[in-house]
Amino acid sequence: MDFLRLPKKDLITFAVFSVVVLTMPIWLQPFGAAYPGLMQKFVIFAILAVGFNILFGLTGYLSFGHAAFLGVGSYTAVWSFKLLTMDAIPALIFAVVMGGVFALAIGYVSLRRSGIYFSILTLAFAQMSYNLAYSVLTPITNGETALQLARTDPRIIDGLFGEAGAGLPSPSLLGANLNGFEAFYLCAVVLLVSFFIAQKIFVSPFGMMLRAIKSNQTRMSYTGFNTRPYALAAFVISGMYAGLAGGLLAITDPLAGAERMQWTASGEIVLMTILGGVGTMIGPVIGAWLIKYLENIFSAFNEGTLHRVFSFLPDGVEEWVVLIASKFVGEGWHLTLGLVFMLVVIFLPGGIMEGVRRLRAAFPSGSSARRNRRNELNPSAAE
Amino acid sequence: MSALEKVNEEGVSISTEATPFFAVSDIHAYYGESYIVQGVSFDIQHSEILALLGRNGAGKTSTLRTLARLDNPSLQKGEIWLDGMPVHRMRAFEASRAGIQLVPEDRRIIQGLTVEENLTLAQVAPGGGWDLDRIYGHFPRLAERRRQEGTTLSGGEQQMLAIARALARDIKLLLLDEPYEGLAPVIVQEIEGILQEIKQLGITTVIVEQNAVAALKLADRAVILDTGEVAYSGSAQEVLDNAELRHEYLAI
Amino acid sequence: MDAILAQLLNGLDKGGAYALIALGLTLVFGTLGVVNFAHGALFMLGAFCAVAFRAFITMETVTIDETQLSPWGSPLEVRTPMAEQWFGEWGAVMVDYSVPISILVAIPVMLLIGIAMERGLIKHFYKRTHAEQILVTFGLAIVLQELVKTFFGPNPWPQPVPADFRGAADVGAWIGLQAGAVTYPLWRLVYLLFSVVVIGAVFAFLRFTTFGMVVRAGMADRETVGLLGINIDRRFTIMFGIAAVVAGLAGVMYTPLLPPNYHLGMDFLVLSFVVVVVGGMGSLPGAVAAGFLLGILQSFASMTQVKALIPGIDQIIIYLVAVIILLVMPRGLLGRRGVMEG
Amino acid sequence: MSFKKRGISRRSVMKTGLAGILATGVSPMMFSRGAWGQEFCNAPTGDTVTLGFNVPLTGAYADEGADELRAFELAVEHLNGEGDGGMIPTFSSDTLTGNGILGKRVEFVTGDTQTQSDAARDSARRMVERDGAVMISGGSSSGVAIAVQGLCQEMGVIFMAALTHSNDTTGKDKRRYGFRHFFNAYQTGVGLGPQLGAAYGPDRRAYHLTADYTWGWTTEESVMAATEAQGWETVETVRTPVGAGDFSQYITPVLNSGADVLILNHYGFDGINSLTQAVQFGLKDRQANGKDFKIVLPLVSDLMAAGAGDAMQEVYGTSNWYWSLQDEGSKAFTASFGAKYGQPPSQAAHTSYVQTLLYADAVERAGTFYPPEVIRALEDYEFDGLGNGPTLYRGSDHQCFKDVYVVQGKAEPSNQFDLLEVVNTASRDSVTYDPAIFGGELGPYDPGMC
Repeated sequence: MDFLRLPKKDLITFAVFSVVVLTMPIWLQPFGAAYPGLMQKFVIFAILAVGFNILFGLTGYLSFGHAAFLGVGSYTAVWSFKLLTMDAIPALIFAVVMGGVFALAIGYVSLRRSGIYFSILTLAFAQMSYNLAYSVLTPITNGETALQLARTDPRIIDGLFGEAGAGLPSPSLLGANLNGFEAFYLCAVVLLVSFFIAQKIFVSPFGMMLRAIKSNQTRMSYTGFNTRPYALAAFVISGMYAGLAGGLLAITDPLAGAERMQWTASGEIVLMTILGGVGTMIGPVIGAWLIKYLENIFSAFNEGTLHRVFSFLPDGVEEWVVLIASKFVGEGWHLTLGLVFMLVVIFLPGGIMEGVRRLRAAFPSGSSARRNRRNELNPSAAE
Repeated sequence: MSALEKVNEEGVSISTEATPFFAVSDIHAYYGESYIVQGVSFDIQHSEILALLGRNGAGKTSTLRTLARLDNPSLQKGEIWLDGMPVHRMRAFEASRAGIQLVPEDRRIIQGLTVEENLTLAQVAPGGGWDLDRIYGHFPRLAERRRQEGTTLSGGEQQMLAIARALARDIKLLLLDEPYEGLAPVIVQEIEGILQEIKQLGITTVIVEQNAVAALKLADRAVILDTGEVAYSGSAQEVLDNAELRHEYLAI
Repeated sequence: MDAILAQLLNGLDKGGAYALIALGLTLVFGTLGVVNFAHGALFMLGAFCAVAFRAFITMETVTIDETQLSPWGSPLEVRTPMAEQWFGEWGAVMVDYSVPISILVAIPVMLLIGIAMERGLIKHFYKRTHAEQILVTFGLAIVLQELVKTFFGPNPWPQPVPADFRGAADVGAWIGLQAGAVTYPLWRLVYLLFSVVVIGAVFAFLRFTTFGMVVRAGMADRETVGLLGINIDRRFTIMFGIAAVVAGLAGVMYTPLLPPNYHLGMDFLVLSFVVVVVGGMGSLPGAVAAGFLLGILQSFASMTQVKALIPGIDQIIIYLVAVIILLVMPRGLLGRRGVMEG
Repeated sequence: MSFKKRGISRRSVMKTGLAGILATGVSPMMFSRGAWGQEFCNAPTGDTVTLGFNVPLTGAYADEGADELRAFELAVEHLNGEGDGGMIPTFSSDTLTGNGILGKRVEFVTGDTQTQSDAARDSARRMVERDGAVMISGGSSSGVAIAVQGLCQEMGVIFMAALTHSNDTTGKDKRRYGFRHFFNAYQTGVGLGPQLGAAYGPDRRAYHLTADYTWGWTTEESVMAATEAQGWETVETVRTPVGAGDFSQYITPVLNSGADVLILNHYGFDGINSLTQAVQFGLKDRQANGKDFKIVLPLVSDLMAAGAGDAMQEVYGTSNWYWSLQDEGSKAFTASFGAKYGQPPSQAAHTSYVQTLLYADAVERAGTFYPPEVIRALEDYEFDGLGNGPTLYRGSDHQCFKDVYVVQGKAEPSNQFDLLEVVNTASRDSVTYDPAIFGGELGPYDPGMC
């Protein structure tokens, strides 16, 4: 099939990536992260980062309000659960559509400006969405408590097929319940499809056009070429990715809170992308995983854990090491995050993928040397 | 023609005199990735005026900016010596303190500052030149407009201000970039008069100018650049006399 | 009418704080061209100068009195403030006036912090992209706030208003209205006055001193200033220090209004960026105008009558105004062409 | 902080590595959920049982969260037979003997809810899915409590809510797996109304500032009803965002509104900030309608009183509990807590401690950790000796019924902890209501499977 055609190098990337994602429950074990709640977050935020990268990595437009689309996706999905059916498919479709509609509206206005003015416009729209969701839109969003399912929800379509059970229903996929690992694998498959589509976009003529916007917007507008429809298309696509991620969040945990629209959430998406490596395929995913790992696992470390980690040290030394290390884990995980950011930005301006590239350059094995050479020949090929 | 051959054979112009006042030897400079100044060399004696000529994009302005030690283009290789001082090791503000003064192409009158502030600014750093009274004596038009914001002056007046601002510093080497550019013929004459005065003062000068004839009338010697390299170095009069040379490198 | 006047005062008071923070941010952006996401952290560090100073002068000696018992039956701890041991009556005055006095501490401390920050980190980022500047300063902001959390804990540190400035002033009576018609907290008036004075001082410094002239010239055209023999980098370093001092002083004086915690800077960060952008990146008068404008609008939008008209307007007014202004005036109120549009 | 030392997940992976994981039996749940294997979610199999304490360590209620953690740690200590036993000897039930729960040593994991529903659910899921917690406790925001309670219902893990005061927690959002010992906004209104009427007279005009979420709304509603029953008029109700910090733009309009009482439906740092700012506006020294202006803080804790300082003096509010109460349980708990931490416990600490003990006792009485049995043991359970006098855990809505204390900020505190005074007690009968008025349904007993 023509649609499935990709450069060989991208196909290899895709294959390796698929294996890595699908075997998460195995290789995450030694990291203490192989529980469904976190693995779902890993794949969902990877979708978000991949989508954000289509906008930021290709066009250079830095949106500081992307979390708004995530939130819209979540609310939409929960409403789909409440009104129509607990099945995941309509919820996801609606989430993607609503994410796209919101992105179209916000993007249409925001793309009238560029640079930091664009960033501030997107930030302003996202903050307005957040504040409204938190206060006056409470009938739609349930405010601070977050939108949740109730047994008494109408669920029109489900109602046609049978009586509601005694408890709260949970999301399902074509009749099969989606809990823990099932939900993880659903998200993982969605991630792989999204990743593949993003790869297609990166090598398509449309992707080339977006890159051209980034490299020289003014020159393109001098030639009378209108770049805005292209930038808007990229914005809407990345908004749909965010809506999709929001919908998946609601499927793994049917609740939608306003906080996921706050500016800090948008900032987190930016940080994920830059940390991993803007404009690369894999970078944003790695950035997302690193941040989610720090947030969930590092933050749950405590002195007891540290004492066991450092138990091989002599007693007096151990006390000191644990005392110092304890400032960087648990509640202090933000300190680690801040330091990691600073170090990466200072020493690896291209993000973690830049580090990987440098390592390869430093230890050129046969295959990677070949790969480097190919990269030089075709610099635009996605990593 | 003989001078041309000399350059072509040896790649550098040869000065017969001992220890020149200002010496540029084999400088290479880049704007980011692009290689703009590709090994330029020339000398100037004290009080001499050198016209730096060439077509658009030949690297004239870049050479001047390199000599003034601005960050862009960045000097990657080569040496610049002014009166025994290693200018190539300096940053722009140090070069200025050493006596190199660039009057930039678009004058660069500073927005938001009055005429007088533009002049005072030149005297903040060590190495001041003419005081305000002397400047106003020479440039009565600037004296009239001393309280006006510098960027509201006419083009000619801005050029005067730019030159006056340079004179407010202690100049050993003056670098003039397109002093006549965009000015009406009447104003050009006026600026010419000022430059003649400067010549009388015996200030060593490098002048870059599209209007080659005007520059050559002022200059003692000429250097012609072509795609970042020295294509000719010799007396100004010779260029004026040699139609072939002018045609090939200056398109006039 | 009285209600409107009171609300206007409140808007000015908020605007003063916004303008002060935005002013420092704009100084850094205008001079160094650096988007400093750590600016909020400087505000927070200033506030903690006041906290630390007060903690220092209120240090207590603790002795255990075995003869007495605490309410839950442990031996009673007896605490004596050290300041009073050292300075006698002056100690009590110092404790009472700890917030204004800590300005004296904050100025050198913030100047040093600012200069160290610029020399140690920011200067390496002049030629990097704005995105990288944002990221590295954001990282720095996180590190700074977490360090403060390590030393001062997560909870807010209330700072008292000096006794002479407690309570409300009858502003209405001052301007000839009925007594009690318009009252406003005295310390908030002090803060407003303080912000006006600091803003005025910064502008006067830039307008009337040679140093200020050089800095203005450098903001307009850094390269040409270098051509005139001026080492502009060094002056900009000092400006960064001054911007840090302005942010720090804003923080010190704010502490009695809102007990500072480690998170204070982040809470003001987005707001201050909106103010700066609405004012026009790099424009000092723009930042001040936008600060007061947004403060006043926010205050009026919180009035019940306005909220009844447009529900939720108090929550979004700042962002709504930002959107409208940016769409109508592409570079903000007083921004220059070509700045930060790439 | 010392409480962390034992707060380890028995499945903590850093300790054991892959081999350890396989050994502790987590790995079978990798591919099939059936291999979760036991009859219910996280059935304790070894010689320990893990409880999850999910409290706000950041945000507007961080003070309360930190105190809750102290209490949880103390409760675990007492359950395991360490320390002086606290309220265990005064508790009317005698099943707790200091050998853990059902002979299993109690361990615990902690998490930060950040006072946000999303973060709280993430944290709770980690405790249940990774750390194997069999019960979750915590709260400090009704929004968070309701969100986590919903999650616990789905997962089949019992949620012993700590500090949550909204009517909705055991009203329209009640859950079979959620239990609340703390009182609620309705009871605050019933307790506070008569006191305000008696102290300030019947002819008053009240202005409400209300935290914009479930707790604020229900508190506003309940206090409004109770004060209007005293003949008061409500001038205005204004919603303010949680964590606003500076409330001055909302306080300024109060001055010229014609109101003579300001009711602050704020809690935690929001309550501290709005109260001190209102006092800075001179409201306490103000005259309106020929009367002295008054400020009321419907829900007060001693942590807030400490944060607000002088501003709290003579302000009325209600409390679930206060450390200076003189019954045996309260005295024992205060002594135990004070000896360990050098300060008296707050009401948040008290309810957290009590909830932990009540859960442990219910498991002992049920003889199993199987949630439906534990739930039945708690429903309609009557007990005493935990600080609030005779108390009923009502089965129809999982709300505790006990006396409600009306408190007032002391004008002249005798020491830095003696900030509140219990001025009145509303009897358990007077604050008991018909569960039907708030609606909601509890849902099934069936255990979810994580």
